[in-house]
Amino acid sequence: MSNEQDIYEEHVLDHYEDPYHRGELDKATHSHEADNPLCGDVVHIDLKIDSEDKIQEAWFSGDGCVISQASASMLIETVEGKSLDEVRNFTAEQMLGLFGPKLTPNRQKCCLLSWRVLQSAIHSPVDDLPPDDDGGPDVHFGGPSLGEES
Amino acid sequence: MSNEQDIYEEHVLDHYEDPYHRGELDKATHSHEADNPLCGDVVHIDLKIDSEDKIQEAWFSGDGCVISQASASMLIETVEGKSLDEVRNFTAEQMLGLFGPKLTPNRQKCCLLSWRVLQSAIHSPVDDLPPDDDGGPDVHFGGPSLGEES
Amino acid sequence: MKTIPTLSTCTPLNDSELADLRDQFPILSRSTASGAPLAFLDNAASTQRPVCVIDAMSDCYQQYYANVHRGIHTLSEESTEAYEQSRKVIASFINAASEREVIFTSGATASINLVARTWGDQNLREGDVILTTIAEHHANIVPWHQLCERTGCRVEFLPLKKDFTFDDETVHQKLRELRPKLFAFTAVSNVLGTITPVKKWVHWARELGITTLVDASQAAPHQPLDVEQLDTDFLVFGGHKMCGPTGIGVLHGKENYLDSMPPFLGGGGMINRVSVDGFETADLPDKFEAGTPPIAEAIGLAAAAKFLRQIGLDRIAAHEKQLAQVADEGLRLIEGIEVIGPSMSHKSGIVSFSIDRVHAHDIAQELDHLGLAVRAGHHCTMPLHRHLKKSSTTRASFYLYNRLEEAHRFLEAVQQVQKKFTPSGRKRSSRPQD
Amino acid sequence: MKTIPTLSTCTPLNDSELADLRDQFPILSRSTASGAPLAFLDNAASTQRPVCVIDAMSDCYQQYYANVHRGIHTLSEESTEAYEQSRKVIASFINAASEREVIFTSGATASINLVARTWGDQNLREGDVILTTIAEHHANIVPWHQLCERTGCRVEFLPLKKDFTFDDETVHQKLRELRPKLFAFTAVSNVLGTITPVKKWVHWARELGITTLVDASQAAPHQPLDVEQLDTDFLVFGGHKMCGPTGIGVLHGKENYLDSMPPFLGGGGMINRVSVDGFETADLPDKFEAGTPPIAEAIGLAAAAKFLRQIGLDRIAAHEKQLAQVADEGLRLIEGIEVIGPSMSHKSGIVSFSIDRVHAHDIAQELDHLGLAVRAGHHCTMPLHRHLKKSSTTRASFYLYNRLEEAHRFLEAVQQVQKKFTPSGRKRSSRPQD
Ligand SMILES: Cc1ncc(COP(=O)(O)O)c(C=O)c1O
Ligand SMILES: Cc1ncc(COP(=O)(O)O)c(C=O)c1O
Ligand code: FES
Ligand code: FES
Repeated sequence: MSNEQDIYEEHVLDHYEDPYHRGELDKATHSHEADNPLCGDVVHIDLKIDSEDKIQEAWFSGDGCVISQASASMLIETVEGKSLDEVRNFTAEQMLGLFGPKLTPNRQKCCLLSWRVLQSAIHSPVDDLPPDDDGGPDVHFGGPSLGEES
Repeated sequence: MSNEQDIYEEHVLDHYEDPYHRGELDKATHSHEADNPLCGDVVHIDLKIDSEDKIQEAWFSGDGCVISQASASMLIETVEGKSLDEVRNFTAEQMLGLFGPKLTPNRQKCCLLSWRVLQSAIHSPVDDLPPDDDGGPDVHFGGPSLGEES
Repeated sequence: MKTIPTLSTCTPLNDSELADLRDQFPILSRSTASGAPLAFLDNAASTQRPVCVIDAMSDCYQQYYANVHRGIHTLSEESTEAYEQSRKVIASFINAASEREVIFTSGATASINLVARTWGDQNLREGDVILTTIAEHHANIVPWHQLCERTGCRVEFLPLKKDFTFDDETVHQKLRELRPKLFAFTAVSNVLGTITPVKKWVHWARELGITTLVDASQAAPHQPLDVEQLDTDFLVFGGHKMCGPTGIGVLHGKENYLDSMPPFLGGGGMINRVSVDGFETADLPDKFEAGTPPIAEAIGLAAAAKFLRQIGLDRIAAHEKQLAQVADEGLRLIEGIEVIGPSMSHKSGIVSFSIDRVHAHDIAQELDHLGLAVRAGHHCTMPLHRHLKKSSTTRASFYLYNRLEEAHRFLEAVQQVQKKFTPSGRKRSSRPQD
Repeated sequence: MKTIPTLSTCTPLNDSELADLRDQFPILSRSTASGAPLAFLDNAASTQRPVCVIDAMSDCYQQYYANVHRGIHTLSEESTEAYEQSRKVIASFINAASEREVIFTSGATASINLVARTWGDQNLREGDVILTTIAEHHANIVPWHQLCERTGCRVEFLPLKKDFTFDDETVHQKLRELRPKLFAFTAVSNVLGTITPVKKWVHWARELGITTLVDASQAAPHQPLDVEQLDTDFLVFGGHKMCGPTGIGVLHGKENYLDSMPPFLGGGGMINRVSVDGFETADLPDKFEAGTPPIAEAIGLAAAAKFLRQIGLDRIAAHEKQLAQVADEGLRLIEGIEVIGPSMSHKSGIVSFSIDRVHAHDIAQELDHLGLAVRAGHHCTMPLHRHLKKSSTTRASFYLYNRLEEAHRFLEAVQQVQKKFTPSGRKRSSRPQD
């Protein structure tokens, strides 16, 4: 148990302080937003998907902890130029791998927030009404427990 | 803890098998009946109280365990000829002493059933409607716990 | 419920294994107040706990305890992990489709009340019927009486046959005739020991669109349970009757049921959002677990489930039956004694009886004097006792740690008791001087 | 609540006493995941348990456990005795008029829900008002929202002043204006630490004929409580925040209230009689304790209450305040840090704070890395957080076993965290190769 990895390693802090494509995309074709029930933090993702089902451009915005914001930045950076199939095949496990440092179940939810939003965004054309608050694939990750305490 | 007294000592079994004044009293001036919530067992007591507030005659009937029936017999035997004041001053503690063998809290309820009925009976003239199911002094004895289990 | 394998299909607990098992229950080596060595035959009321269960809870408290959920610090993560792991163990213990279907409550009674106050209030209306059996524990009667008071529905009771079992034809007929909204029944009677054909009854109910709730309080500790196979909508049991701690119970519900039900207790943990105007309910299983849950108790219960599984539920069932059979058949041979329950082929390790003209409480008291712990009374089944025209009965109930010798001791002791309270021409006299 | 004696009126815990105390909590000597020695500052969420509490429960299970009530055999008598004795200990712990007023529940949350579903359903009608404060835990909000859904009543919230305390004049005025049926409020806020003037508020409510419920979850563990003196109608708290086990809580109610309320959960133990047509409720306290109660937990809770009393509740309060004061005043000196709560003279040993531009969960995570266990989030007080326009806060909460050194360590660690997350002109680059 002792001497765990530093979650906030340099690479993570770098992405947090100097994020990739943080902001909104005016001409987004797809977008989605969701929150993390653990904390209420929100991530919003805008995508421009071209006629060949490739992600031409991706931007994110939101508020949240270092893990959620840095991982969103990493994800957005990675996802540009990828095809929708590639996005669909990008698993939660791979997202955790992309982030890097090992996370406890609670913090995995932070890291997977943007991944979850992305998976929904590719099914959410901007003209349509958003399917529902938390549309897209109904993934259960990180164990059943999202309750709080104190 | 070991080698407790035998609750069912000879004297107790004698009263159980050969009770004093078991039966009903036709010309009762006072009477009362109550049950033991522990088990549903019932004791009924009839009294003939004279003009000088003395108990001329006392009878009991009912169904129940050895302890409740033997102790009722002992109580009825003791109480004849006593004044109402003497009955009122006869405490639960004294009733347990009259019975003899030491009882655990649950079984004390058995032993005190007839005592409780007697305390109510002296306030329950036969002409009147009975005050209520469990009239008389509202005594809490033997701890608060009458719940059951299993 | 799988049918209980006969002794030939599973290895019985042998003497040395049993001795090892008993060593794990320190309490079994004590005496009763009289100084007689204890034979604990009150297992239907509550069982004892092996050291591994007690240790699992002590370890939790001494090594990694903190409040669960949303806590970020190490202890909270570890406790949350252990708590949710316990849920998985219980889900697997009853073969639930998902651990989201496993709700931890404070006991079997609380589990039934939860269903009555949520699904019941939501679905029952004036004139609706709840069907149950006359052999139910008060925990599976009173919540429905209360529901009737709130909604105007009514409860109907299936009668017993003379042989203390239920007539399948009557059950089927009542289901068709009454079209109850709910069929709530016990898997094993805590007095008669009668085992009901859960799978069959649930199947009939399912065909008629009737919701089922099975009280598995006396089944979960003693037999393999498979909620997928039984196909129950709701199934409940408690921790303390299966070597687990007090203060915990389980509600298993099919996910679609639990999802569509309103929450029960309100508070922390069961919400996604709270404002001054209202609240939004959390997902399963949190939705039904308001407040700090029974953390150590869940961990203890999981340890108990593992312990039972390791021995083998079918072996436990077979062992108990073997002992109960000795007691049951022995009692039936004694004149003046009545066994209240079906023959061994229809029941579990529970042996209730009465002795002519001897009060159940006197029997239990005197058996205690002889070292045998049994229960006397109505065992929280007053309607059953009224049905049987008995004010009370005495019950011996066996568990995995009981020995054949204890069944024999029990038989002998009962005869001694019978003798002690048989009228013998006594004459009352004044108390002998001390 | 008695006013907390200043340090001069009670002997503070000295170092050797504290060392002895800490020895009774084995968990305190462990490390967090990073290997740093643990400083447990998450006591408002749940406390740790001394060996004597763990032992009381183990002893119960290993030496005399059986189901309680109506059992005649030795173990059952002993367990019943221990269980009821525990009730007496708790009655005396809060100075209840009678142990019949002490109901064991599964937790503080369950206690409040019990009142909402019994007294609430019985007495609240459309248009009626429940008055509470904006600083309540969800456990003292959601059950009232649910009651509103059932009855059409509504909840009103008392606001906080800028200094995180309540304006007495506003309280008094709202009580007169709104004439609520119920005034339900916390004795101590689990986030702000704010201590409310329970006695005064209850007195005002009493004069207006308003029923009171006090959430003493954060008070009972930390201060002497006297329900007779406070004159509360209902008062609740849980076991796990006062060195007791999980799975148990207490509801104190005035006897006339409890007597006139309908029962809550139905089942064994809470009835005098059950028939196929209905049931008759048992007397107090059984009426509200359906099913097998949390036996071992009640025994553990009584051990905890005795343990706390032996140290002295006022000494515990003084000790915590001393530590919290160091943390509180230290934090207030640091630029970019905001303490969320009143000054020490109005609060208990709870210190919540936020750091500009640093997320509460990152603070908690990094503090854990440094060995300090604290909570981050909304602490089950979303309305309060919305009121304060904070999405989350970080909370350190002290208890009797914390050391002054831990308060100092905490202050240093917070500064380290602040530094770590302060922007320093970093530039993103591809991940360095391993
Ligand atoms: C003020 C307050 N009220 C109620 C509760 C709920 O207590 P429990 O979770 O033990 O039911 C808590 C803590 O969780 C609390 O801090
Ligand atoms: C058949 C049955 N149902 C329900 C219960 C209630 O269980 P608990 O008291 O653990 O809530 C019991 C035992 O008490 C029982 O035997
Ligand atoms: S704490 Fe909210 S996303 Fe991480
Ligand atoms: S058991 Fe009923 S009076 Fe004794």
